[in-house]
Amino acid sequence: MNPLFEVIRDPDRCIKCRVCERQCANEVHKYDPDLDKMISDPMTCVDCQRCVCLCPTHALKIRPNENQFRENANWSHQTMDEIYKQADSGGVLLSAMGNPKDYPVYWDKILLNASQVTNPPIDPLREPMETKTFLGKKSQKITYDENGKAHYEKTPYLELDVPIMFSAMSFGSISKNAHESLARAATELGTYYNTGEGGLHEDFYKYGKNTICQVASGRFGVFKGYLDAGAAIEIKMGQGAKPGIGGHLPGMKINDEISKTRMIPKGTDAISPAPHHDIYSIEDLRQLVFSLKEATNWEKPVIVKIAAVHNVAAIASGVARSGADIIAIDGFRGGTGAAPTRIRDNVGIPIELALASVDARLRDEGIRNDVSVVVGGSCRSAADVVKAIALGADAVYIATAALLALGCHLCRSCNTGKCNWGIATQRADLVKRLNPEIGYQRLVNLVTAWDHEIKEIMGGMGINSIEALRGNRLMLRGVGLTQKELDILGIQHAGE
Amino acid sequence: MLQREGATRIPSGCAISGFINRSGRRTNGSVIVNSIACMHERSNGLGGGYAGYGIYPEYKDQYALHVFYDSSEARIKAEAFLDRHFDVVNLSRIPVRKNPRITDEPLIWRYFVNPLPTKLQDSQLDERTFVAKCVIRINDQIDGAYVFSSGKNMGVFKAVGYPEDVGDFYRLEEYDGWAWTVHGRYPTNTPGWWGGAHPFSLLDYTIVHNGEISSYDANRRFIEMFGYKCNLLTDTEVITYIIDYLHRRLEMPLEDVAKVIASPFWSELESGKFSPEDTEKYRHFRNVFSSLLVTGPFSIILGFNNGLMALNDRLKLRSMVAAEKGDTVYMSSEECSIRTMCPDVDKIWSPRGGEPIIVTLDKDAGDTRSPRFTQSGAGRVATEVNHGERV
Amino acid sequence: MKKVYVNEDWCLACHLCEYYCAAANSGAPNMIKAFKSGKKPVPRIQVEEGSEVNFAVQCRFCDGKACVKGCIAGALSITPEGVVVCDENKCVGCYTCVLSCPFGCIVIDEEGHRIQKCDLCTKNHDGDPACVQGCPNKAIVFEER
Amino acid sequence: MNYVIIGNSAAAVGTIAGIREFDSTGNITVISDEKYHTYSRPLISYWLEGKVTDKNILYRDADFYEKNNVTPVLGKKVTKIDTANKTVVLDDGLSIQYDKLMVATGSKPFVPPMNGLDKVKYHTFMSFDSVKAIRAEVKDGMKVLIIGAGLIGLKAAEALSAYNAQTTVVDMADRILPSILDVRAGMKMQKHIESKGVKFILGTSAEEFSEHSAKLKNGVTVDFDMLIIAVGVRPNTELISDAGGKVDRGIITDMTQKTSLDDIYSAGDCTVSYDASSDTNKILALLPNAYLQGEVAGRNMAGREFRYVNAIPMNAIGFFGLHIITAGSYEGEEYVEETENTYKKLVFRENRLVGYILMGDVKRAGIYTSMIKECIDLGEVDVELMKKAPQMMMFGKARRLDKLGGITE
Repeated sequence: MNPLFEVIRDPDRCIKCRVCERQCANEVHKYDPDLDKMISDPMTCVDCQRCVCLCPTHALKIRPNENQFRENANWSHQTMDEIYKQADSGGVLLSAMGNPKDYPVYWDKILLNASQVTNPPIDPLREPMETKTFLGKKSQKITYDENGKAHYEKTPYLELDVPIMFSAMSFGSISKNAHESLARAATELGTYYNTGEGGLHEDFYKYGKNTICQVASGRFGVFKGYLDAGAAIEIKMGQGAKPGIGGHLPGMKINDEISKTRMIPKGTDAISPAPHHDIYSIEDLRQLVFSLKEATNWEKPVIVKIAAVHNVAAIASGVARSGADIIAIDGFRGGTGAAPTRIRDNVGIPIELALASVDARLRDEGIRNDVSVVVGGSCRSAADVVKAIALGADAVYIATAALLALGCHLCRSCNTGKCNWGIATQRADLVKRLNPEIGYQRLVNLVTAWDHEIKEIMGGMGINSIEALRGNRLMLRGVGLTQKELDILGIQHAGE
Repeated sequence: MLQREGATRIPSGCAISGFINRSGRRTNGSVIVNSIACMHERSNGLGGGYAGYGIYPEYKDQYALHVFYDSSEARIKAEAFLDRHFDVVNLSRIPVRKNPRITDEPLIWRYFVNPLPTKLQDSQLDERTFVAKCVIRINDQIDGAYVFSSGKNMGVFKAVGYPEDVGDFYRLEEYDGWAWTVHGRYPTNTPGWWGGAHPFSLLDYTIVHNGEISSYDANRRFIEMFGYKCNLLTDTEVITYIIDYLHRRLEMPLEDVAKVIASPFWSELESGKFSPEDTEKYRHFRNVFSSLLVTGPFSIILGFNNGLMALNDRLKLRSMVAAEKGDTVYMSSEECSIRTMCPDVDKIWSPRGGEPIIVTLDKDAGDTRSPRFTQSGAGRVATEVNHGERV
Repeated sequence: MKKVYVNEDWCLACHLCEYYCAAANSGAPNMIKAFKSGKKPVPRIQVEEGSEVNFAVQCRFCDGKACVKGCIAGALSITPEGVVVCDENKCVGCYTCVLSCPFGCIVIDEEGHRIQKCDLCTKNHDGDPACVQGCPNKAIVFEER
Repeated sequence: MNYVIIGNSAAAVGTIAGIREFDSTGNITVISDEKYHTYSRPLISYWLEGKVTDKNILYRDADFYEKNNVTPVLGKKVTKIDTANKTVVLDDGLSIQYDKLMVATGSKPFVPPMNGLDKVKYHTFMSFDSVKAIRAEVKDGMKVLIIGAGLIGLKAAEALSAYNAQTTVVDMADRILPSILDVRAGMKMQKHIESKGVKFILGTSAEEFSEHSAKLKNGVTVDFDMLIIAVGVRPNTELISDAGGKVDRGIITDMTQKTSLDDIYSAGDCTVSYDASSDTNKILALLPNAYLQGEVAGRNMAGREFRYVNAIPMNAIGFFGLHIITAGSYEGEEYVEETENTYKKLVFRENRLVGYILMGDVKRAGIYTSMIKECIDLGEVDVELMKKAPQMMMFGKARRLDKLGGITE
């Protein structure tokens, strides 16, 4: 096997401070006292950039290994490498984070509108710009009594100050400090973070007001107190990175705290089955939705999260009729702590198309008001958020972007448990590298920045409230898309 | 090739004007024609129209349908449809006067009709919904026929041309109404289709509108879930349907309708300026009716069976002036047009964005409609008179 | 008085504070020059590594000020802002302050035959001390407590 | 309020600082028989060596008196304290009235009677004037005989090495620096100093001096061009004893530094201190001690109530580049570590650290000093870590955070 990367050290800049050595959990760098210099072994380097970022003299860079197998358009270097790996191990290949393959990114083929002459852009510095968003069933029932007093039905809802939430990442797949960062950021931002399927650490019950408690097929850490703790409950039916596949947290990551939080013995593997074994049909889902509502006194909205698969519109329609208040759809580019590589890279559909068809379908059926639609996997910027909302989403879920804000450099080796940024690891010395004080502030900064950008874009469109953007597909135009793609997206081509 | 209304979305600027006499005293149509004539520069000759209320006292119990036909074939098809669904009490061509600046006129017919009781019963709809559905069906399905007015004791008159010419063409001096509204249009491009002129109406709702709403598609895609078809792709159309949905179908009072369409800002809701009960209600509206919030510049005058409502977008991105003289209330894009109708108003002000002015007929006015639609607190200017800072 | 504090929960023992400190007080314009031109600069902050926690220590600007009071050369003094500073020209390297400092925060500059101590970077740049700016994990903060 | 301070060294400066903390207006008069602005006595050897300039030997900035509103009366000797009239009488007959008086008279070189000493010229090594006199006579490569292998004698030897002096040090004791080092450390230091060319003749004393030579009791004769007597010091206690104050080996004070006489305080090398590490009273002729005593006295003179506690013997000194830091008492259980260049001895008693010697590697020694002063029980520290090196890590988390001002969560 060849190293994937080369470690390039500029000896004129290196002062041998050894911070690279101290900070690399993969033990790439080493100080050699005999040579009085830093040496490196690139074999274990994952290009996480921790050393590069911390090097005080910018003496380091990590590059792809220039060593190449003989060029072959069909048998790429990576394909061959994977063959060797499997021939070595006989195992399923595992990967982390989202689908890295070169499938079309529809966000990048959609352009936004702005006002000119006939209607004025609105200056967000001068006028109120509103991004508050409600998620949940929107009952239109209203009556007035003889005194003119309105009587209306109130259904459980989530109230977001920004149309962005942090999507599910379990305690176990990410560290306690990462969770704390998310929880505190959600609280400060007036939005929500999601526990993922790993339960809720006892220290974080205090952030319950801004917590979505997930119930997944493994039911880890689920009990009455957990359901009561959050603002909403999410039933995870699927995940964009690995539709149709369960989860597996290796026993070595199940330390005392995770064991307690997940309510499983220390050191045992935490296996989430592919299906919920009590949900083999839409009726079963309905039962679970109502059971959870009953368990929480009908006070909390229930989210059903599904992966974007081929017939997502029909599935969403079924979910909408199952009593769920919110549907979360996760696109095939969504992240994961670990997934079988073949699944991650080949299963599911783009979130843009899934969203467009779900929104259209729910409107056609006249039930769009019965559910809110949240999309994730992957929204990378404020522009993606604006496009998602204009296509019809009520809000978006972000996770990979949030991890990047926390320091992740997408080295995609979460599954090793040696995250040098203290995010996807449970090793105490690594976990402490993510100071939630910094982490939460960076998340707040990120979402605040996006919120500013969303407002700026809205203002340009002459819109000063996010609800006027929702489903406003006239604000979108496609470029370089086929008529079929335009039809599915429900938008016109640029120039039309 | 230029596309006509409905095939593409055309932004436009406009002038609007209107007035109402609360006592039900009827005023000749020439007054409203003069009021728009002085705002000639706000139109470009590609559309003008009027709505008059109380103009058909002799047929006040029938639905008055005004229809454009592109051809006799269209008329035959439409009349066949009308015959199947309505008892046609009276039909005639609408009398017009030749005007050199009004050209390419379609066939313009007027019918006073009652729904056929059997059909109505079969439909399991209330009468108004039945009529509305029939109107939408004709417009949607009979090529070359377009019903542009369908209320009781009211009528819409519109054409391609400058509004003062349109008034002359329709001989409005021959009609008397207790309320009038008018619209002069400045579309950025259109071949000029008569049906695309304003007011837009459904039943007795009429809307004259100045602005270009940026929430259009969000509003359209939402309201279409409730059986409406936005054929014209115009703001006016979608606003009309929103008002129809909220006011007629959900039976919300116009004050609350205004709070949905031009909802208070969150900062206002948090400021404590509303009572806790209202704050809660408006929060609820912003949640469940969020897709009916209209943003972008607009000023509208809504006419309905017993009153007028003027409303600006909440940022007041379009001009709108109101005035009062005795029991008559005036609303217009510009003060000059009000002064044309009434040089010595008692007071004149610029209403704040998002704060509706709702004026209804006094209870004892001679020509009130069915009691169900009478506004509570009728007869008063519903909104505190205030002098907004933006004119 | 604003002082430098270290939160041992977040100290990673990366030792960057020492390098930023040493460079900032070396008089060199950048870190590379500071460490690559002859005399090795001395950090005035020292990281202590433990099995579970780590932390950096530097002058606490304590109430006792035993270093100043015991200085035989009058080289240590207190600025009006309360910062204990060392006049390097006066220091003779007797190390009485090393003997006196209860926190072990007086650093011996072997080559210079004198001591160095944290002066909160008041002499070398504006803003927060270099160790605070250089800490990648906000384990070192500069604040009033 | 009139404050009068007799003396112009560390104790006097400490007294001024102590007074000015609480009284910014009272008159302070400093009287000294030396004519210099306050200077650092320990720096005289550095001055002689050429490492310290005339300017840098000053203990405080030139504007110190002005800034602190002090009236210096220099080059005048106090001959008498008139307690009845609360005045001090100067050698020129003038008297100065005091409300509070500080006696910080320090000590003087002790020159024991020795045969023939009256016939030869010799130097002491105690004041700026004394090293100025040496400086005036010193010549490159001259032979120097130093009587006394204590701190002062060895500092003198080090300073004179700058002039390539051929120095011989003679001491009655059989080892050097007996007051601060144990035998082993003394030997190491002796070896080090010898390696720099200084010759030691120990365990004997001068029998008779004649011009340019001294005959020792062991029969050896040592030639010299310059003779320096540095066998010890004696506190200047006469002013107090003459006024009827209590004097033992030094001036006796209470914990507030007040003497047995009303309104008269004393501080510095002329006083007897309580050594907390050995639970005995002794003269602690150390600059930090003088300053701190002066500071406490000054605060009390200004009407406050402070006590001087936790004084212990301690020394930081180096000879020819080899540094030693010592503190406390050496009676107790010992832990010793030694390498070629370093020596470490920790002394424990009653489950506490009571003394230590560090030689060669003296980094962070103050942490040990604080353990002695604060009487920290060994149960509270990680003893293994402590033995390894002085470090804050050895304290328990709570004490550590308390000391470092961290957040306790």
